[in-house]
Amino acid sequence: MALYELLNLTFQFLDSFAFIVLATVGLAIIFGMMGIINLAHGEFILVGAYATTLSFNLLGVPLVLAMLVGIIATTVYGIILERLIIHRLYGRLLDSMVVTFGISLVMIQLTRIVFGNSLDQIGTPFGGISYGVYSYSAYRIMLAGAAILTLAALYVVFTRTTFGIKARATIQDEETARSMGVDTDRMYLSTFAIGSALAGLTGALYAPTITMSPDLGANFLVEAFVAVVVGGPSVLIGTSLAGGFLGTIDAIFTYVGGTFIGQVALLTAAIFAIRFLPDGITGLLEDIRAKRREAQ
Amino acid sequence: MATSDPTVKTTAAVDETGVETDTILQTRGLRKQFGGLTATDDVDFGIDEGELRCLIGPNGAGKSTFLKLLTGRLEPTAGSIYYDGDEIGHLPSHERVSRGISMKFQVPSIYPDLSVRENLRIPLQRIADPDTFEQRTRETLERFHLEGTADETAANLSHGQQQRLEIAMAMTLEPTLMLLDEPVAGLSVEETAEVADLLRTINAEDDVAFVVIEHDIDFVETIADQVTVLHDGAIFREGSIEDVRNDPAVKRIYLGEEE
Amino acid sequence: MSYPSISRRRVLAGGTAGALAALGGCLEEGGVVGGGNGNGDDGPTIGILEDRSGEFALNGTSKWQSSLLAVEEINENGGVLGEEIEVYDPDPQSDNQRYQELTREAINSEDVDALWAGYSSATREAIRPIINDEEQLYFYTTQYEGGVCDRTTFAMGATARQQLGAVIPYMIEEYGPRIYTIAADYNFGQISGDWVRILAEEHGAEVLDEEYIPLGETDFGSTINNIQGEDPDFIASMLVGDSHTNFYEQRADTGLDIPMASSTTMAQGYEHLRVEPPALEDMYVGVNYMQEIETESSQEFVDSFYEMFPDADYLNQEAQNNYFSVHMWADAVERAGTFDQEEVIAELESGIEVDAPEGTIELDPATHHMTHHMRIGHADENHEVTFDEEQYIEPSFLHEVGCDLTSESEQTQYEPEEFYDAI
Amino acid sequence: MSSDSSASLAARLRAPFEGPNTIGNSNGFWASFGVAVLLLAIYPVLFGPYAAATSSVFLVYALLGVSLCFIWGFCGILSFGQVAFFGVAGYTFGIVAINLSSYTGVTLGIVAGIAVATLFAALLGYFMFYGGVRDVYVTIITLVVALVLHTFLGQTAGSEWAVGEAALGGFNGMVGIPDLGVGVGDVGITLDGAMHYYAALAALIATYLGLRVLVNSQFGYAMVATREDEARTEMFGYNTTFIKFVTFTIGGALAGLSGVLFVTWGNYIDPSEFAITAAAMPVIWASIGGRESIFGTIAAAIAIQWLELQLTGEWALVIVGSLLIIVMLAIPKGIAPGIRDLIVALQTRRQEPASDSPAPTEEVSD
Amino acid sequence: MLEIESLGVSYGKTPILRDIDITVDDGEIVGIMGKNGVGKTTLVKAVMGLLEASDGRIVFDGDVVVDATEASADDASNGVTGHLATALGLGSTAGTWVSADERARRGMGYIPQGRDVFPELTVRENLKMGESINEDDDEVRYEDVYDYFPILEERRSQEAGTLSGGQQQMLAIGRALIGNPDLLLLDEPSEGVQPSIVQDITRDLQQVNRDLGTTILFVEQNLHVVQHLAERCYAIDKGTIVDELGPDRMQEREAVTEYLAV
Repeated sequence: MALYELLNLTFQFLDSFAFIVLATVGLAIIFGMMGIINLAHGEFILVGAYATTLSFNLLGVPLVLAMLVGIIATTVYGIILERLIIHRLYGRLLDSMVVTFGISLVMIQLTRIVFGNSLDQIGTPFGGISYGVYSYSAYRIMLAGAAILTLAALYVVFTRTTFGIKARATIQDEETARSMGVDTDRMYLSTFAIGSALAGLTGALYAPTITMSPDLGANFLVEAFVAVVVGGPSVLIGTSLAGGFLGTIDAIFTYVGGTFIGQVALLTAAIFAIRFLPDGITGLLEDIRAKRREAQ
Repeated sequence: MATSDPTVKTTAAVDETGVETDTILQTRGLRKQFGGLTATDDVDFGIDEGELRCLIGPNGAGKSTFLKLLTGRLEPTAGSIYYDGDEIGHLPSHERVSRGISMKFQVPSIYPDLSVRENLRIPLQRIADPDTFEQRTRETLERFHLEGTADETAANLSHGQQQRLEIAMAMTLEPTLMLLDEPVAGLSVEETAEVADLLRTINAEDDVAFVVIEHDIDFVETIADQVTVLHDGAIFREGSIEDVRNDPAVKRIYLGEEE
Repeated sequence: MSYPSISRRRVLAGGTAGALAALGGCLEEGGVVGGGNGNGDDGPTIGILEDRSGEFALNGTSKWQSSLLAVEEINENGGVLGEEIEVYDPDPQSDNQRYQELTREAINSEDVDALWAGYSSATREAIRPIINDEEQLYFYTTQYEGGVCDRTTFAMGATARQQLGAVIPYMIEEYGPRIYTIAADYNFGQISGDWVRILAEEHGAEVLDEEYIPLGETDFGSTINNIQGEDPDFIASMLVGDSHTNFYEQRADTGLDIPMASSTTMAQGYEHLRVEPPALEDMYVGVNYMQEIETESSQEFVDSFYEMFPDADYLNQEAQNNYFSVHMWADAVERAGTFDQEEVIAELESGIEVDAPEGTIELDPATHHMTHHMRIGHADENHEVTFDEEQYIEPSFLHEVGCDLTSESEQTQYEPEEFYDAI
Repeated sequence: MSSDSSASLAARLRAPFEGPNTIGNSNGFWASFGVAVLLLAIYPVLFGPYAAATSSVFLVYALLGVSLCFIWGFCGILSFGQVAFFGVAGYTFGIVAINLSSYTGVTLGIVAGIAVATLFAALLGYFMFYGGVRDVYVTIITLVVALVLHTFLGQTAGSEWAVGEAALGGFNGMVGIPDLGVGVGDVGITLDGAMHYYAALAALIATYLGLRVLVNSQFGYAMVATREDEARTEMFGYNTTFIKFVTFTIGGALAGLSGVLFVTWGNYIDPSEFAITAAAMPVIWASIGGRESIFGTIAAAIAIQWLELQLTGEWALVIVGSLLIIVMLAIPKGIAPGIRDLIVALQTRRQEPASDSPAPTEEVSD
Repeated sequence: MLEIESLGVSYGKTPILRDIDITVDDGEIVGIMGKNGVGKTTLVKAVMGLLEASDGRIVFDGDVVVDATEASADDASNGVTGHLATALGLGSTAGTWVSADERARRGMGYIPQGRDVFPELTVRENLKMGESINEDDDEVRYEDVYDYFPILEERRSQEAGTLSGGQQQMLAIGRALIGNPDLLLLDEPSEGVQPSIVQDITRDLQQVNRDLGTTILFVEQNLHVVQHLAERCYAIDKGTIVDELGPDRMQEREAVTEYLAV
């Protein structure tokens, strides 16, 4: 029995971890690398989820293909938005917050006007894993794998490819990057497109598990913000660690005290994390690394 | 108290706390580490009341770190700072300023979006009665050759005017010790001469002690008698400008071959 | 509730300056430009404040639509007292502040003769002070936790006692006495949870555990594990809102096949149509109306509804309540011969009967609640809904606690925990 | 009395309210300020007490906007959680006034509401500023604090969550909150309906003028200096941490005042006041109106809330959202500073009649 | 290699540069000297394409990269509607305009003032940034850069921000060289670098010019660099060219110091 309960806890952790990482990663790229606080992040996820659901329901394409449609649709959407609006907001951190809030209002309501109050939901594939009297959704556990894969892929893209180096260089010093032959406009656009694609991926992956309504984005926004801040400046490592840290807190407190306690514990942990680690977990990590170097 | 580095000259008498009596500022074993990097290494540095001292050294010698330790922007890893007999190494910046230490940054860091008058008001209102603001502003502008700029936005001043405004703001607080980080970086010959003149006048008239970090060795020559050379975070040489300039070791690490 | 020493209608109390008194007096008379208080020559207006955007749009839209249908039917038949009814129907966007502003606007500027407003209990509570203060005739049409006993408020929806009172005993008989309650963590959910316990006690059953889930929660992994650990005979589910709908999907996904009893699913948010089958397999819900009910009166209503709104998503229980209550109000006005709200209330309190799509039902004068035809809707593995049993259930709780608005005008909400030991 | 001396009297009266830290120091500005106040004052007379009672809440929102404008525009602290203090004050007022049902209770409730909000802001400010939290992280902590309150109060439904007579009420909110009033025991004055409107108007005008004095005072200069360059300001001997702490606390107190006025307007408060949509509103008002202009923020708050109420159809939120985007892109500093720049530009042009190139009006269209 | 004809640059309505005429021949090292604030950095940035010209032409390697002779400086930036148009990004650029990244691809290399390396990229990644301009041309590769500056090889996986000032300057030069530019633009290579390193860097640049035939145009106010590096020199003051010094006059200390801050 104790083993089964440990499994319960593990699965709940994986579930929370996947949710936090996937909710955060697109936002983290756009915030961490481009200095845009995207309050419409949840609505980018909405685009991914809706495109996936609609192409599955209306076109009858297989789920994986529908998810691909979701990702592509969100990417295209992100590119259009970047060209129309977002590129005017680089370097205007707080203004970007207000504008994207406006975008979020418009998107939710337009979705409602165009698609109505809900869409028929896709069923969750794979069924459950049973152990003892318990069972857990296999799909939701699989999402943890998807989260880790996503992080790994991003790590490779941003540190091992010329594109990644150019993108990081552009973010650090746009002018110099331009003088090195980098089309910085395109770099910003590409980075934003990647952030959008990740939001689309999140929407696509969660489409079979969540209710399709125009305000579904709100489900993701709070966790995403908290994790970005707790993660700190180093986007990818920060997101993984914040996902791990907050996922653990969420799983344990939910397990002990129920969903409400889990939620409150998550937010409270975030406040304390920000207060005592003003540079996030990665800031702490750098301090520790520096100390170890000193000791050697 | 003997200093660990034999090249440091200690000329002043020492009182029972180990702090030299006419010394306004004294550091003891001041050290700052950033992770594995020791930016400032056991520095014992002293400056007398009314002295004008220049601090030179190659890039990365720890000059800026040292200055930041003095102003309180950085917390020392070890060691202490005595100012006017009190240990101030752990006081926040603003309290050090209240005790009479003023600082001018490397880049002119005035408030660019405020007018000159408003810029001056910020230090002024800390020490003066509101009724005297107008008059004191006028006096200050005159003294620092900024007449007629009172209502300009500070960003619109020339580089030299900005440097002077910043010194004026620092001086408004009537400090006893002023820390200047490269006060003539990027100034023209005339402007440099003007600043040198200004510093000497202030030093003489107001009895303010100066610690000046500077790259321009010619400028150093025109203003300072005593020079401290920092290297690798530690004091490398201390002495008159001629001694230092002719020291082969200093030449090797810093000045390079003269043509 | 409001303390007696300060009368709301009196602007001044105690010794205050004469200037203020004069100003106050002037203001009491209404402004110079407009917004007067008198019921001038304008025709009768009713206020329909139902959400068409925001969190509750899914539930609110058809409430708004069916109200318009009722108004159109009345106007086509010559209106009320020979006058066409006008509708004041801005969208409150599921925002309680907006509800407050719009309610004041409806009462003071639009001078509505009757008001229908709001889906959630929170909305009802937000505008309740204004309704009571202004003594506005108000119809609240959502199925709810029950207990509201206000002089000018008429609760048209079935209460928790009526709905759970139909379904819980049925489930105990069908599946057994061990119950696990999951409910939304707010007043409605908690009071519903209380009712499940009261009903369990009355029928010799037992509530194993209760879990109250915050609104907006989407992850039910731990909840499902907890239920599996207890292995109840059935689940009493009073989850609310879109996020909570995820529970059913996750339940199916993990293979949890314990039957469920509910007062909140299907009839309001048509989860059986939105969620992929078989997520709601073996869901039993106590309802007074669903569009799937195959009586003649129901089918007529469904037909005219979709004729007017061909693109409508669903015709829910609350929409039916709006529909019959608009008709009922018009009927009461006709009988009273005036739009005067006091007289209309008196007429309603005379024990009015209405032919609703759910069947002929009557208003209980003492409690301002309806006696409803309660059915138990059952969803099978394909989400086909069938109805097993029909009972005619009175709003008995308020009677038991002594709410009698015909003799005493009060503004109270009664809660079951004050009257039952089971809690 | 000669016109000169009356002019100088006016100048002396105006002096404490004026300075480079506020927009609008001209005769023209004060004249239009007077007109605005007058219009607001006779609004209930023109449109009736019911219109006033409905509109009162716009003034309350304006005050909430001002509480943010003050700390953001003048000290550079963007709090996304002004609603936290607003809401906490509202709940506190409710608890006190419901339990002590008399004029004394209401009066104490006002004091307690503002005091608790102030204390809460002070604690949070101390926690953040003395802990080295800065910039966007302050913004996010304050937002998270509001969300924690949202989550917490949302589940306070049961009877165990009651303070004396006052039930917190969970998601359904706290009901039965009394009207605004002042007095002792049974003797006092109730400020409801149009009187609530006047109370809110008085609070708003007093706050506006008070803040103008404050931002043009020595402390105001210290705030502005901190906003412009914190490190530099510290080098002039200012304790910038303390300045931010005090500013933030004052902002909390003002938000608390507006919270008290808010709950006495609707006799109700619920946790949605702490939700992200509610939290965004003050930021929006200040951004649109111009965060460095108190007057602009007030005007924007009233205008935006009024506009939202007028827009009733399904396109309402689309229009509001689009307006937000367009204004922020076209006039990044907000409308009030935009107007000031425009006036300055026009004046400069008038002074230089040589450069009289007519403003092309058609070029915007593409 | 480079011809600049009556170039003008303004910030808003304030003219910074006027009527600049400069010619640089293939393989030459040309200096532009002037005090602080006379427009040196503006000039280099305008050549590189990081600032827009309000007037004049720039011809690089036979191609016109800037032609602003027809474009009027105040068409879009004037008036209320103009302001609005600018705010909405509707401002238009007339004439020819080749963007900075395109100029880099055509063979301009740029070493910004203040050793602007990418601080959070490693040394190796910084060099890769330079390499990415000219991927199919392997005349100068990492090995050659490491030959010039062995210290960079030693520190190749260290973040550039942790290097000393002199090392960063070497990295900035190496990064530009690895793209094998035809024209190297330097903005005050001596700034903030200690005197002994300045001498090294001067030597290295001459070496590069000799070995690879790279044309060099630099702006500077350091006497040593101007005298030792440049073959020919322009003097700039108050936004315009005030003098041109041939090799003979370059050797007269007074002729040079007249225009410098030393």
